[in-house]
Amino acid sequence: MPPVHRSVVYDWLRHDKKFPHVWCPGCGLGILLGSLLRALVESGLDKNQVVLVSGIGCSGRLPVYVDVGSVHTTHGRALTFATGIKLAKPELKVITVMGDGDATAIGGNHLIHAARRNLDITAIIVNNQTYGMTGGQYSPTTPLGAKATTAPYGHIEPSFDISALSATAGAAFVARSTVYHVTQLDQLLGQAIAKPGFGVVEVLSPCHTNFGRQNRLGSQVDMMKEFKRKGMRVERWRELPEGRRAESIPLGVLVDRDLPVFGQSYDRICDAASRRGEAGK
Amino acid sequence: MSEKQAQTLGRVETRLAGSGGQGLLLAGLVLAEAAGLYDGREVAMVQSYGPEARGGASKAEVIISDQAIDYPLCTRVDLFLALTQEAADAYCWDLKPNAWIIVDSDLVSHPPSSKAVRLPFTAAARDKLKKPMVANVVALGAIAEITGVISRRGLEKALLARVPAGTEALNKKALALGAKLARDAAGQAPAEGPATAHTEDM
Amino acid sequence: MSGKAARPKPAQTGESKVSFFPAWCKRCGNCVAFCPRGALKRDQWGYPVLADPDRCTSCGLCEMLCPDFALSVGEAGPKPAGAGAPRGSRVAPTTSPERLAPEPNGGEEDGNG
Amino acid sequence: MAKPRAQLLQGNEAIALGALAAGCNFFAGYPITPASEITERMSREMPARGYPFIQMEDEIASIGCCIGGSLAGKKVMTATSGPGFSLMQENLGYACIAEVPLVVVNVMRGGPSTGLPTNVAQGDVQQARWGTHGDHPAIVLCPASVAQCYELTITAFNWAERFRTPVVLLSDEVVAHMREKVVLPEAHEVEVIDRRQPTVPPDWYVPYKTDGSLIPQLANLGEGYRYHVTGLVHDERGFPTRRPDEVEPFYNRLFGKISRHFADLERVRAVQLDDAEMVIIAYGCTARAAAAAVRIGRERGLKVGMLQLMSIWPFPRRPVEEALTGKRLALVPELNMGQISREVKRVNDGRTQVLRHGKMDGSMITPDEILGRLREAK
Repeated sequence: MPPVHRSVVYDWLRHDKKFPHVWCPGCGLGILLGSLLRALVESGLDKNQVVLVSGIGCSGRLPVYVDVGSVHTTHGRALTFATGIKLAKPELKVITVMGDGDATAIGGNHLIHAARRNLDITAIIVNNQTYGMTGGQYSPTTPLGAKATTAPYGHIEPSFDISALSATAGAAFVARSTVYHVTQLDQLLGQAIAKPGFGVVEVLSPCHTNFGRQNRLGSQVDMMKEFKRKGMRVERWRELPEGRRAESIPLGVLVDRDLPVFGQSYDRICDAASRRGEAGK
Repeated sequence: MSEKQAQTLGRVETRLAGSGGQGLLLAGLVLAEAAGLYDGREVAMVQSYGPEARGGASKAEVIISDQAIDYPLCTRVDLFLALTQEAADAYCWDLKPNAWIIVDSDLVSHPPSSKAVRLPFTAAARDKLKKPMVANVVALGAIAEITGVISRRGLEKALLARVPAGTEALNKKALALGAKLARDAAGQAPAEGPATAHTEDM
Repeated sequence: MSGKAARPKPAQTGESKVSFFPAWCKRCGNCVAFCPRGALKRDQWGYPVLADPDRCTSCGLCEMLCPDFALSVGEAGPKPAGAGAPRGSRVAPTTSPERLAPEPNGGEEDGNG
Repeated sequence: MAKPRAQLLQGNEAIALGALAAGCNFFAGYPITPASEITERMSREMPARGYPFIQMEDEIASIGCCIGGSLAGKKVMTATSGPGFSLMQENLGYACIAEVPLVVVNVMRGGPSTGLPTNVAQGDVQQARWGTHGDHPAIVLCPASVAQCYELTITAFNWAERFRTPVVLLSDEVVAHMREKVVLPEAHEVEVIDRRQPTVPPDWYVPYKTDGSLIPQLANLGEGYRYHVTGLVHDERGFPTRRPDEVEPFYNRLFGKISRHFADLERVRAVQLDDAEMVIIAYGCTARAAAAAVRIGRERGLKVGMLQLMSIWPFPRRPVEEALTGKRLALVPELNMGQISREVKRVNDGRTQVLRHGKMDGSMITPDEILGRLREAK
């Protein structure tokens, strides 16, 4: 049992914003929202220390429900706004919430550079394998062969592995979970928030309304049961023989490493530059 | 020279041309700062921008005047310095009939006018100072001596403020060398230029 | 099914381990589907009810898997202003979901009315 | 040796120094000819003052980063040229709708697309007004000299902060790369305006509720006021709305906060206009050719004057109308196919004959060309 009770999330919900929220019944974003709030409370952060930044899409609507400073930006650009906020006020805990299309298609460039730069930002990437808000078009994470409103004959492009992409690009912390594995999700979000440097948490979430319906995957309950069936702790997954790994989804902390954090490096530059300026006087 | 400066200076359009890497941008900067900051004139300077960082014809244009400078580019050039044949050919189309034309005698075999003053800037920098890269400064020394558009004193101050520490003596020598080249040549062919007061040749 | 409709809603009892906020509930069924002990059932309208309180261990999974913050489990947690208040009002009155949600037992939105 | 107070400065450097004088304490940019000198200068100046500087991965990221910085309370600027300005348009609209103070410098070069990267043009005038989608107010300033680069950058910051809106400084390649002698004012001589902050406690705070000024008092992120910022049309509380009774007042206020100050937003310079029979209306580097044409024309006995537009948007209608009144002829020279002459013709309303002189060859309009055009028209 966590030291703080689950119900504290109600304190962090923004009550002048009308509930129920905009998402479809059963959407994993609501589960993620609760998980994120518990992780924030668990981290001991004050509401005034946290800024939530999102892009466009279903995930973009998440920050508005949270009683913190929240910025709903343009499609794919959440990380750029977050970078500005973090540079301007390094004391703030800046968390971005993006979807898979948001983060790896239109915002893919920003994602890899944010990871490379390693600014102290937490990026939550909700992967539902489709563009849900616009009606189920294929995204960079849509599996090969899957149906989408823009892939009526089946999807022919290989998909991104968001976690592997982030790790390769240089993120200090990369983790994956699903909205079914919600206790693990709580922990991983907490770890990512605590980690100095760029942390990515990939959250698999069902879009039964668009992706599930087109691909006959049943309700969100069925899709979450699939997460339950396939999800495996990464430590166990790594012990699987190579040929059997594709059947399961590795969950947990995939990368956790100490790298130079942009803000600290920049502070050193400032010190050097101001010393040189004084020496020149 | 000193009485010339007492006069009001009309618009004098100068163009320094050569090949990228010959230091014409620095020469233009020094000329502009000498006239603007030390001689108290109004100045405007533009330089050619191209994709190539080295080589090719490049130029810096400095307008010097005692009035506010409206048009910042050369329209009728009063003073033309060319350090390569390519630059001399490329940038000589709008010289005033009586413009000062100063060229490097070794590198410009066919100057745009027979009245051009030909001085061996690069050879002198190489032979006398052992530093061919100060040919641009030698040329500035000659420009001050020949035209009087800028004062030698202003030029020296502007130059010393711009060049890297440790090269001040070399650069002063280069200025003096340019002035001497110009004086020596003046005995052979007096240089004529436009009147310093502004005239609009219609 | 018809028998369950007559069952008093747990939120009204003041005793239940699970509080439901039907105004926020979208009847997705996560809580019912994933309750490890099968303690929750859907009523005839699809809303969850604690059908078998004895089986409920207050593990909280239903709360965590509810995307709509429409139910809350357990006795723990802060007891802010109005400590004797009915279940479901454990949070401060100014931030309580009930302030926006219709009365659980009164309105037409209840779906059971 | 006492350092002379006058300096030889490049237009781009003057923009960087003007920004610093105006209180700029955040810069994000991406290199592009002919604006890179601004970014380079800021990369030296900002760390020495302990302010954030960052070179982002592209122009979209640069302006996004600036908006983030501005929301967190910084006075921000980014600098670019045509292709980068095109990329910035979406987020420029975001800054309009979310009312985020922001200065964007666009150093114009030949376009469209990669166009003429090292040549001058004035083809982004209408883009600066209408580049982002949807209807929105725009403030655009246009310097013609190094001194104006400095002054108008300060004005751009002051207006961005005062009106809580992006302000575009539309420079061009000639002005950007030109060096001129300037004497910059002392810091205490520069008027600096900062954005207004909330005057009520957080619990009473309604972010987009405004007083008579129509300009919201948005709190800086992370300072105890927790509110929502969005690019969706929003109500007074900042939450998305589609209700016509909330959407319409929103747009009216967005325009109203600028349109009620049109008179304050006019910056023009008249040269020998009083007795002129012909007027040249020019802006940016072309105003320099126009001034020379006035000087040479007057020497030849032509009664010609010039109106230089330093503010282009909102279009300075009243001064232009006054300049056109009673003139025999108006000429609008510009390095495009008539983007401002169209506006001049619009406000002319039969006052006089308006001619345009467009040039699209990557070089500046010369005084001779302007004089030739006036002679033809006579």
